[in-house]
Amino acid sequence: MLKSSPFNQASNSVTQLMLQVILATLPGALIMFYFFGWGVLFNLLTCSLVAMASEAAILKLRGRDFKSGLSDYSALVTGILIGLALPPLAPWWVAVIGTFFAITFAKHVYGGLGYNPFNPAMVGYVLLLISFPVAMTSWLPPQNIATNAVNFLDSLNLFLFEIDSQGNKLNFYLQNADGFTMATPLDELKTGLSMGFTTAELQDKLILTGWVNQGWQWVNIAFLVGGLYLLTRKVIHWYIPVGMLGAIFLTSGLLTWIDPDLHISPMTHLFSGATMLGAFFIATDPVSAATTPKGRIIFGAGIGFLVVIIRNFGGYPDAVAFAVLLLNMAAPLIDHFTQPKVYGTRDA
Amino acid sequence: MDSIQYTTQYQFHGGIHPEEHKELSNQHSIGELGVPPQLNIYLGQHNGQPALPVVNVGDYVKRGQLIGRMQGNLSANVHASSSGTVKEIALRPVAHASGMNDLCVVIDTDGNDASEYLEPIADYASVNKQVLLDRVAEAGIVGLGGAAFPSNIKLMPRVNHLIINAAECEPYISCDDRLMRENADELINAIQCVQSIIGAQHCTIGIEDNKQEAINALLLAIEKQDPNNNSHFQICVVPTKYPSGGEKQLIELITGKQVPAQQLPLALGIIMHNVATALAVYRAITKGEVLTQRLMTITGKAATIRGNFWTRIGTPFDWILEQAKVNTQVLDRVIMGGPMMGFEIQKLDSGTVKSTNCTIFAETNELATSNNSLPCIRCGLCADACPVSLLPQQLYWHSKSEEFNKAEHYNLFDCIECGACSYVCPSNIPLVQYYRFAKNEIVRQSDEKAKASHARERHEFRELRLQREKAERAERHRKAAEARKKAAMQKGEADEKKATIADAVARAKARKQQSKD
Amino acid sequence: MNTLMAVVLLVLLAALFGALLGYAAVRFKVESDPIVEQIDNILPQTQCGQCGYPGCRPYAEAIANGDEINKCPPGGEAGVKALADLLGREPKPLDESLEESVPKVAVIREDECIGCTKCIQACPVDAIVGAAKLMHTVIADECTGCDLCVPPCPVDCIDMIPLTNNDLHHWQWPNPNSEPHSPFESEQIIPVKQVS
Amino acid sequence: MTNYFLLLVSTVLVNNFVLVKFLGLCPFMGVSNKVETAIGMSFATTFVLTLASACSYVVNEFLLTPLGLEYLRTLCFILVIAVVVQFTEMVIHKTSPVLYRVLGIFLPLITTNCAVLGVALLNVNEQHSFIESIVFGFGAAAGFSLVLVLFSAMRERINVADVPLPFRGAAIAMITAGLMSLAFMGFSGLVKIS
Repeated sequence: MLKSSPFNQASNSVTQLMLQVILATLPGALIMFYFFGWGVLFNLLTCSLVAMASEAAILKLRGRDFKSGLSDYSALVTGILIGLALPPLAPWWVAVIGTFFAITFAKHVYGGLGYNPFNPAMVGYVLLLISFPVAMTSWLPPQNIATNAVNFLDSLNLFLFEIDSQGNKLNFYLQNADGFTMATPLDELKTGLSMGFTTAELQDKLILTGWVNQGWQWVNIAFLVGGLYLLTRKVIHWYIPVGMLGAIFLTSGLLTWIDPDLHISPMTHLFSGATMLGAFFIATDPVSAATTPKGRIIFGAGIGFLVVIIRNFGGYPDAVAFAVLLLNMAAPLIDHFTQPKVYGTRDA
Repeated sequence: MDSIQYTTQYQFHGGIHPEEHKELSNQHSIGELGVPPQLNIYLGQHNGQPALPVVNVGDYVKRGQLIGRMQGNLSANVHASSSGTVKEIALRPVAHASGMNDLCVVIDTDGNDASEYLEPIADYASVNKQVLLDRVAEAGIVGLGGAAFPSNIKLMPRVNHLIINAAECEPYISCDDRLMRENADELINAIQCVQSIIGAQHCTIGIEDNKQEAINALLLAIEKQDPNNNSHFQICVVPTKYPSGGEKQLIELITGKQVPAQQLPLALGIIMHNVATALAVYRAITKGEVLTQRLMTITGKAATIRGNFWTRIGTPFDWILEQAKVNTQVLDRVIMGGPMMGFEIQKLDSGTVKSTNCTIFAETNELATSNNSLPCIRCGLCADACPVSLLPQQLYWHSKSEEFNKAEHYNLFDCIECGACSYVCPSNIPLVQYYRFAKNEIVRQSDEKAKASHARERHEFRELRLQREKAERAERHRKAAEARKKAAMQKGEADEKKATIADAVARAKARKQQSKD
Repeated sequence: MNTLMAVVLLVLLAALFGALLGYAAVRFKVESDPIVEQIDNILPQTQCGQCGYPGCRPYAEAIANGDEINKCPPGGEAGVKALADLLGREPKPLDESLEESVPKVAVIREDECIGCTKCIQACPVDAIVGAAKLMHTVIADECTGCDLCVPPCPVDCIDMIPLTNNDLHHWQWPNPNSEPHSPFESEQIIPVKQVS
Repeated sequence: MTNYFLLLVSTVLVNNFVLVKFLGLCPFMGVSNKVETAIGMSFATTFVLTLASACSYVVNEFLLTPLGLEYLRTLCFILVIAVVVQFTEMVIHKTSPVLYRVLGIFLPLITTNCAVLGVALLNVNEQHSFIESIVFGFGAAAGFSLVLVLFSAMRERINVADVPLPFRGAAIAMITAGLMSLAFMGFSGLVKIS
């Protein structure tokens, strides 16, 4: 077959890009493991396995070359992202259903790698969040402030059978030292604010003490470190993370400026929940994001804006997944209207 | 203007840094490749209409003798590159991406290399510009950087700024580099000559910063030839980045201005010539040399003898392969031009052309491109690399799905096919080929469209004509009938017989007229 | 009483709206249909009549009035697709009774021509020159390859030669898109059609 | 003022007619093949919906209720809607023949678009004032337009994707609409109108 120039190629490949992404999730995953225990590991393993298995099965079903299809590791990335997003010690079938749905319905129904309009990991996550709200909002407290720490065997039992060897259910482990069971900082703030407390009053809660909150800020910092690694390796561009974090900062700053008692502060927004994971690993998924430079900034800013709006006013404590999906929807249109100027058409 | 040499402060969008591999060929001084036993000279090797053969089979030709005359405005003369007998004028494999055959003149050389040059014009400054342009056209000089555009046309306008393109940004190629190192004095004279033809006040030589020796040689030569720098020479050193040697990219690097889209550098008052072209123009004028040879890089890891050689135009590639002692065991592909924009030579018996600046004998895995491409993941690396600020992934998406009007909407035709996007693509998609395919297809479709609208015009004209004829016929019938009536009225009823006769005559007349058309 | 009121109300409303629409119909009257022009622009203008209409423009008018868009063999699948795009209809495969034609050009075997002018009268684009009792010839550049001159010729001296642009100047880069499609995805197994 | 704004946000995002209430799916599926068409349809629908909700308010408030003929509501509303649609059709036919042809059957189908009747009936049910009715109608149309245009831009991309054959065309469009609906769940609880 006749081939056109060029005849040489840079030594990068999709596989390498994906491996770098996986590598960059490591610090975050380790910190999560430190704070939340074995459940994180179980989730990651299950999701990765299910992702690879579903990918292989579908490629086989479609008659594609499934060896080369698997070796791009895109399914693995999806699996790991879902694994990181799931609450530790959620039952095993949650991980399986979410990952399977993500790979089949968000990815392969559209033709597989490169064609999915929505971020597969987030589709899987949102599906779970809507279908199993209880399981999906039962986060363990960071282990340093938990009343009942969970060991490996209990974790495994809880993960597989939803009950540990002593007959305790997950709820037993959800309590932290001040006796509350809603355990993520954003949850805590949301419930507190809706009950009429001010942000200042809520600061006393154990989970919200520390620099901005317990545990979660270190998880976010770890993902930030991973993200910076990706930036320096040019796996991702600065446009989307900067747009998203900037918009979160500005929107929440504006809201706190209007009424600091009713709104979560910018720092808490930036270092809680899935903010950093979202900004550097989820929103930057190139397939479902906008592609033009201007479009990417708009895309990131849109996500950031919606994250703050939904966190502050909406029904869900965290909103990264929804915001990403909503902006995925808008990405083709954003691209449509943000074509860069071609050489020679720029104003002199 | 303090110093002649300065480093550019401007840059262009995108660009890549492929491995250069120039050291393979730029270590040795320029050599002669010699005369091959047979020359295969392609008559359509320049931009524009192919030349018309003016010799016959069996004719004896000398080196420099005209064998193909330019036809039309955009064309160039073709000359014999050595002496010998014309063996055939036929369709032969040519150095073209398609690997197809086209009209060539095949010459069996006799080894004497007897030459027939033009009369030198010693003092070019004192002759009429048209004489010089005619000389350049007569000598068949085209742009030697790769475009092969007839040089006499590009020397025609008068502008203020001449830019000499010595960037040579493609990997592997080093012929301009060696030329500048070894023939700097003559080159400076040549550039002055081109400058005087164009009438340019300023002259900037754009050169990449990886050719320090060439820069030094040029500086030395300028000092020697033109100590006061009356020609207003400047050497602009640009960073080594592909494609800094692209015409519009180099202009942006030197002037900071962008040539308006769909326009020529002329719009900015700039003309650009390649270094080797300037030398060829100079030699054609002052020595009467027509373009029968050019400097060509022979490189690639499969070749044992590498370097830069004066090569006769029409030298078959299989002969070059022998001369370069290519190890055919490891030879993977032969590429004419650089790896970024060149093409694969499919039939080695085709001959070199005027724009053959490089032949790469690549060994296995040296210039390997993966055959299986993954789907596009829209990572945007291509958009970052594109020197024209296009969105290559959009162009690819629409070219692949054959939505050509959308591809055009994304400015497909501004693509310069530099290959930077394909180079960086992590999915190994042959992007440039998609664009070439789409461009070809759009041109074909618009040709068809033009043909269709032409056919419609003719059809509508015919319909109109038929209608008019019908109307005219009806009109004649009516007139004849009227005449009949009138006659009858005049003669009165008494002369009924005559009227009948007149009637018949009129009818016959009408019939006669009718059968005429 | 209530029923009567309802009837009166409905009649009044209907009368009012009727008047409004009547006015609008006069005010926004549409004279010509510029869509015909656009359709005609897509058709290949061979004037061959294979669509069953006496030329390309009549067919364009027919399409505008609702005729099928898949009756033009010279336009091929690409033409059908362009029409479907313009009109927002579903692209269809070319009518089965017609086969997609390759571009052709008419050539008269000149030594056999008797100069009857029949082909000249048949040519829709005046691409044949000649006079009575004199040899005719086809202007190749003007010929649309419509075949219409072949049947009238009494001595069968007109050949339709397929145009072969098989030289370097007509060469095109091939489409690199050669995605493998598995047997699972072949059309014959899953007869799913888009319905909307 | 704040109330109107919240009503608008609520109808556009939280209670989006297409993705949350699943009204008006027919044109949503039918006229979303191209962005240009979708934009045209958006304008047409916005015009019809706003006008129809205003007209039906007038008919309901000043004719049906005083005369005690509430049982004729559906009938009269359909009449009103049909007239507005016919009127719009004539205007479009005159001003943009291509759009007219492209919208094709879907333009008259706005008549039976459940979103339009739905808006009119919901206005009565929620006892909206005149202004509220108009805001509600406009908001519903804006929400419809928003998702229609987004959906059409996505479909343009999906149409050339390597979708497995059984899923091509309407099937993948339905799945996409479902996933969009999933994403719109994120807005739930955003506005609480008492």
